Amino acid sequence: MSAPRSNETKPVRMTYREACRQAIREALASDPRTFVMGEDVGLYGGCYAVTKGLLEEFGPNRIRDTPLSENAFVGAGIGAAIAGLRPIVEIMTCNFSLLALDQILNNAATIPHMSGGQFAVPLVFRMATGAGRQLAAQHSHSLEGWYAHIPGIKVLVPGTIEDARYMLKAALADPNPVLIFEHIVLYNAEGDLDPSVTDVDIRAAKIRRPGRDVSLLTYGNSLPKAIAAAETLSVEGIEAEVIDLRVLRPLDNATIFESIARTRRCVIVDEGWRSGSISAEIAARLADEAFFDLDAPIRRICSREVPIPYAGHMEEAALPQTAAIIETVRGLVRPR
Amino acid sequence: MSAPRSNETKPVRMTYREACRQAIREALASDPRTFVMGEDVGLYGGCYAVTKGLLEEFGPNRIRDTPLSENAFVGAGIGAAIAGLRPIVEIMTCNFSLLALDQILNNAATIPHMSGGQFAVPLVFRMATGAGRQLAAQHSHSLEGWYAHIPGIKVLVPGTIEDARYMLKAALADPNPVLIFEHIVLYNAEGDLDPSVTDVDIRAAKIRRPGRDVSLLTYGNSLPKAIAAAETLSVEGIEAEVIDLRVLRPLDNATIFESIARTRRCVIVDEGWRSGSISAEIAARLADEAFFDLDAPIRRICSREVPIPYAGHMEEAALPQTAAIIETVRGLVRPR
Amino acid sequence: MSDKPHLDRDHALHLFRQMLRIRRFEAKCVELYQAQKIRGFLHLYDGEEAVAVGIMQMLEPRDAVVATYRDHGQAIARGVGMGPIMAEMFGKRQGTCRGRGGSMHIFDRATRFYGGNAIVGGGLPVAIGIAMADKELRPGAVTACFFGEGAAGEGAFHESMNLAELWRLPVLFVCENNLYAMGMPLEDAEAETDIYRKAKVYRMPGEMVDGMNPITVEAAARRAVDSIRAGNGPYFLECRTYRFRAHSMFDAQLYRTKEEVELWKQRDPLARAEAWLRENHMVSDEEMQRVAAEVDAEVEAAVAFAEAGTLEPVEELERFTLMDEVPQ
Amino acid sequence: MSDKPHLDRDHALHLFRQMLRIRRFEAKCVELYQAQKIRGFLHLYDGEEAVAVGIMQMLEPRDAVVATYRDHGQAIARGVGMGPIMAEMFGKRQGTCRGRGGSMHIFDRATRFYGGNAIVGGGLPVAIGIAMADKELRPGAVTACFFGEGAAGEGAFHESMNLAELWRLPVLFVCENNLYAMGMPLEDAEAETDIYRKAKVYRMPGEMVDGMNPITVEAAARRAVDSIRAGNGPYFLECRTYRFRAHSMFDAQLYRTKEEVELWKQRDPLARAEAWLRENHMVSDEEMQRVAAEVDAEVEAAVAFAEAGTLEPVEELERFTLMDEVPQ
Ligand SMILES: Cc1ncc(C[n+]2csc(CCOP(=O)(O)OP(=O)(O)O)c2C)c(N)n1
Ligand SMILES: Cc1ncc(C[n+]2csc(CCOP(=O)(O)OP(=O)(O)O)c2C)c(N)n1
Ligand SMILES: [Mg+2]
Ligand SMILES: [Mg+2]
Repeated sequence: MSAPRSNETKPVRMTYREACRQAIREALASDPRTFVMGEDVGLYGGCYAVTKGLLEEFGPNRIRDTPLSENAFVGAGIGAAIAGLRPIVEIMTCNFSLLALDQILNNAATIPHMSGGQFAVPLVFRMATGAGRQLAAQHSHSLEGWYAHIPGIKVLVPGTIEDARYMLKAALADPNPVLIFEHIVLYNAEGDLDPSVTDVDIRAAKIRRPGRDVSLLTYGNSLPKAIAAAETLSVEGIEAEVIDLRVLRPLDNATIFESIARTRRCVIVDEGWRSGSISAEIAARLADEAFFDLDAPIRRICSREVPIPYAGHMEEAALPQTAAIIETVRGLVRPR
Repeated sequence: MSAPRSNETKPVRMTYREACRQAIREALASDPRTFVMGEDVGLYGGCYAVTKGLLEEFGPNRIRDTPLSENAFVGAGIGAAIAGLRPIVEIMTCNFSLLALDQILNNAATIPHMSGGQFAVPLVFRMATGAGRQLAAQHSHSLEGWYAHIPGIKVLVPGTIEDARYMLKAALADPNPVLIFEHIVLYNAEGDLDPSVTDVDIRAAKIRRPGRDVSLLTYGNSLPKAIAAAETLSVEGIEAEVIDLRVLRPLDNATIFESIARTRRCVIVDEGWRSGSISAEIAARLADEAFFDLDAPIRRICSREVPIPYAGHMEEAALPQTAAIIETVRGLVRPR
Repeated sequence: MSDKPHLDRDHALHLFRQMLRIRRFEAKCVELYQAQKIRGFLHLYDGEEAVAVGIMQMLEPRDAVVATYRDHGQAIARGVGMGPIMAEMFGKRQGTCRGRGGSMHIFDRATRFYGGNAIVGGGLPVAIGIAMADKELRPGAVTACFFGEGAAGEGAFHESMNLAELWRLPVLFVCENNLYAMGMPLEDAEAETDIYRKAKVYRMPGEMVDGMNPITVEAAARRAVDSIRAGNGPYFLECRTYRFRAHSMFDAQLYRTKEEVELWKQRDPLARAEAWLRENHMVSDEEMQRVAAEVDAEVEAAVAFAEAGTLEPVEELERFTLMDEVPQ
Repeated sequence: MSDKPHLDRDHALHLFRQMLRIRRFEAKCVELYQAQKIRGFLHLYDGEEAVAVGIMQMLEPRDAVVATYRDHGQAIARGVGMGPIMAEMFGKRQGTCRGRGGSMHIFDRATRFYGGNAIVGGGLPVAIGIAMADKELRPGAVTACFFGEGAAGEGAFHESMNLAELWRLPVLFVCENNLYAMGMPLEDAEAETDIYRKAKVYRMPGEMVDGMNPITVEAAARRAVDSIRAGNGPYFLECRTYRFRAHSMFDAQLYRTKEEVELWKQRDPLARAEAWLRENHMVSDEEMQRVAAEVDAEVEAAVAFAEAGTLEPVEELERFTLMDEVPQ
């Protein structure tokens, strides 16, 4: 991505939600083939208010409210993409995407290969993910890492305002189905946007905080937790490098391996259920291709393997937390 | 499980398909609450002929043909289990189970916990899995490892005639939803059944071939491939231990770790797509809890990350094969 | 069998009281949500009370209920204790689900209340299965399956309707048609906006009912339940009703006008029931005040019960993820 | 506009020839399956030829087609070359999908043939989307979506029908009702066995057609396509037909009697078309023999093309999993 220029331009403060909205507005304004389709994206203003105001601006043909028919409107997005449009399909939350998984896996991810390359499926699926708002089990899954198992799709997980603002543009420019998972807790997060930055690289992970002693690999709403942990550890003399994975499929091996080669220690933080999580895949790659670079066991901090409960104290106990990250790193690294 | 008695009893030869059928017949005969529900399980005789003859024997109330409504009949199985029956729900192949995934994850796996333990969901889902018969992408997925990500369910993968014959009984005795994945290539496999064995332990992995030099962890249709590789390697003086995982959730850590502690080398063979496969989870656990037991990188042999193609030569290239296992082990172990 | 509900004073007052219990309970929930005692998503039943109350009049203990995330009304009308429901929303161990479910997921074994499903349409297939089991194990039992008109958009609705009729299962489908699915007006969501007509294409009997009147709902429920218990298979009731409050606590209600809401409030089932009771001189002011006082006391007791509740120790977090046995 | 198909000799002979091309192609497939040149699942179209042939008469190059795993008939009638189809089943690089798809997944960009979907009901939502795009980009274009009556059991059917009518999309739904879904008799699968009636509940026009006669199918297709092109939204045709062969190559056909099959074979669309041509003295024996000879030659040429084909190098295995660009 283009490097920030000197402060001739002032940073713009906005929320993650607003960044998502501006990204969609830009896409609609710049490409007539693009439209938004999903439940309550229009009249209601978006379940998490991301698309608020866009119906008035672009009309019902570009901001298309759908009935509660996840399977059909996801499949319709796939057909529309194959036939020349560039849909942005919003699935209200990833929990409901299970109703459309057949279309995503058996059609979107499969048709380009199965047709011998005759047809591409260039579309974007946006969905809310994650827990932390006491919405209970059926509204709190983190399935992005699980989706990353599927060949034929790309999986993006914006964890910053900048990524929320610019990943969509890159995703729409991609000839493949791209899934973007927006974390429900991040929507209200505020941050500064560097006006000189207008693109992000959706192929690369990003070092959010350099460090020499241990690599913290994470994404999404676990990113702020990892950074907070790193700050605390720094006071103790432990310098943790925080890497924002940003793209879960295909994973950016280079950035990950390079970091581990320097720190020789790794902790992966991931809101998905531990078994079969994206953190497992990263650990497996390291245990194979970076085995001799590692000086310590690879630790994982994931969600507990339970349906996420409603009660606040139990939900908190079920999710990765800053304290656990600090504890785990302390167990791996002796302060210098 | 009860140890085989002296050869007072003769081994019985049968196919994996016949073993599955006898298991179902036994279940229906021994528990009036049990019934089979699925597409073409009755009149047609079962897509892979597993339930052939059972309609005549047990009638349409116990062998219930369903319309093409995976979501509803899977959910119906869940409701029936909650309300006191013991359904065996057959989903023709795991590829179609995606249409019912919402019911499996959001209801079957969630209701016991979300209801505070008021309701259990004691049922069995049987489905065919795997590739190798040139059925192309939409009929060749291996999703058992992917399902193993879900808390609240158990995942079984019978790789032998004995497991095909006795796992169902144990699964039906379990108060939780149990998914049994039967590999389409194994249905015609023949083997001897020791009549003195009448139960199998669905909590434990099993050493199918002892060895000192490397542990081959696998299951399902990759098991015969791993054993074939071990035989070849043995001639070269490399003794591979072949472990049949048998249960993918919850994984039997003890058996796996104990083997690695002895062999100090590990190759995992798994027909799922590599990224986010069950082999990733096993490697991640070893890289964490058995890190200092390992003398070599953990290798994985999985399916290539593509929709499985129809053409025979390309399908073969997409799947784990014996030759690749042998090659990989040679790269890890120096013959004694 | 007659389908006239017995309209004596006691029954009329009973219906009013049941609806009032729901109305006052929901009002208290709003208060407690603002006080942040209740968190997460909260969907209230104001305006729709006549549906749950009318239907429940015909259900017996042996019958089963499947509900949605908008489940307080069904739970209270079914006889689930207000205390455990409130405690559930407080996230307390004494809640119906030990705090794991919250407002959207009320489960209660004693009353065969099978939840509180927050996947739109997700409860219908489960209701099919409960009815399959009951047909074998509890002949004559009926499963009442509640869902909003939005659920008619889901494939699960279609598949379940067909299975129910095909297998002649004892299911009472109760569509709470409040004209909106979140912000989606029915006419923008369905090519056919008379939901009960959809039943016909499965050859299932169905009718549309005034869901703002517990008497008409009860009368229809009687026809339906009698037919189901007689072994004629499932029955479909579309109850036309209206949600007085926002969809949930996060809803600017951009999709409907204040005027429309006011128009419907003139058909408030509680106001109408109270008026009817008074016009027919069936209750005195004192009696009405006593009823209100008793209901308020019940609600306050529920709050006190919830307040006094304890938190499930986090050590119990994983408990029930896998069950050790099937509860009997 | 008149809905009478022009029944001149040339057209009648054309219809016969098209059906014969399919019939002979399928016969060859059986041979080659036994010779293990074709592998995997193979679903044949014998008996149903009149449906695909009748419908395709009304389609233009700008139109789109979505089919199922039983897709040889639609592909051939649509104009996909027999050679590439056969080569596909041989797993050759010269196949429609470079050997990746096989019999169940014929795709052809040139004729807007969007596959060959082997998930029952899985093609319907895709057809909805193609029609959405065409409405914007190719006004007047129609998407013909073929599926078996078994697909009516799937939620995807219900959701797609509603969207098509709700959004007035140019979709021609063609239900090939051959009375069985694998071994599942229609009357055991659907509470309502007249599939076209299901369209009514979405307020979509629909009719039942004799699917054993290409003339009646074409006539109905004309009514449907005229209505769709006129901007009246989707149209539903239930074509009553019958599968002469087993469901696939692994089917003992325990679910139907030889007598039933024989009865339907008396309505063989090819035999009837031939009889009609002869009775009306429209063709001589020589002509019929010439047609048959030409068709056989085409089939033989397709086999030769497939035999001469080469295998995709395994190095190309991962190609197209992710696309480098959108094909234009
Ligand atoms: C499968 C699914 N899709 C979307 C949602 C989000 N959602 C929750 S309630 C709701 C509206 C449902 O409307 P309706 O069925 O009419 O019930 P009502 O809320 O009006 O009582 C939606 C879209 C969901 N919970 N489940
Ligand atoms: C979702 C799904 N479920 C099950 C199957 C297995 N299956 C393949 S074809 C078929 C029968 C379909 O019957 P119908 O739709 O009537 O089409 P026909 O084969 O009669 O042309 C079944 C059950 C499948 N391919 N997809
Ligand atoms: Mg509603
Ligand atoms: Mg059929």
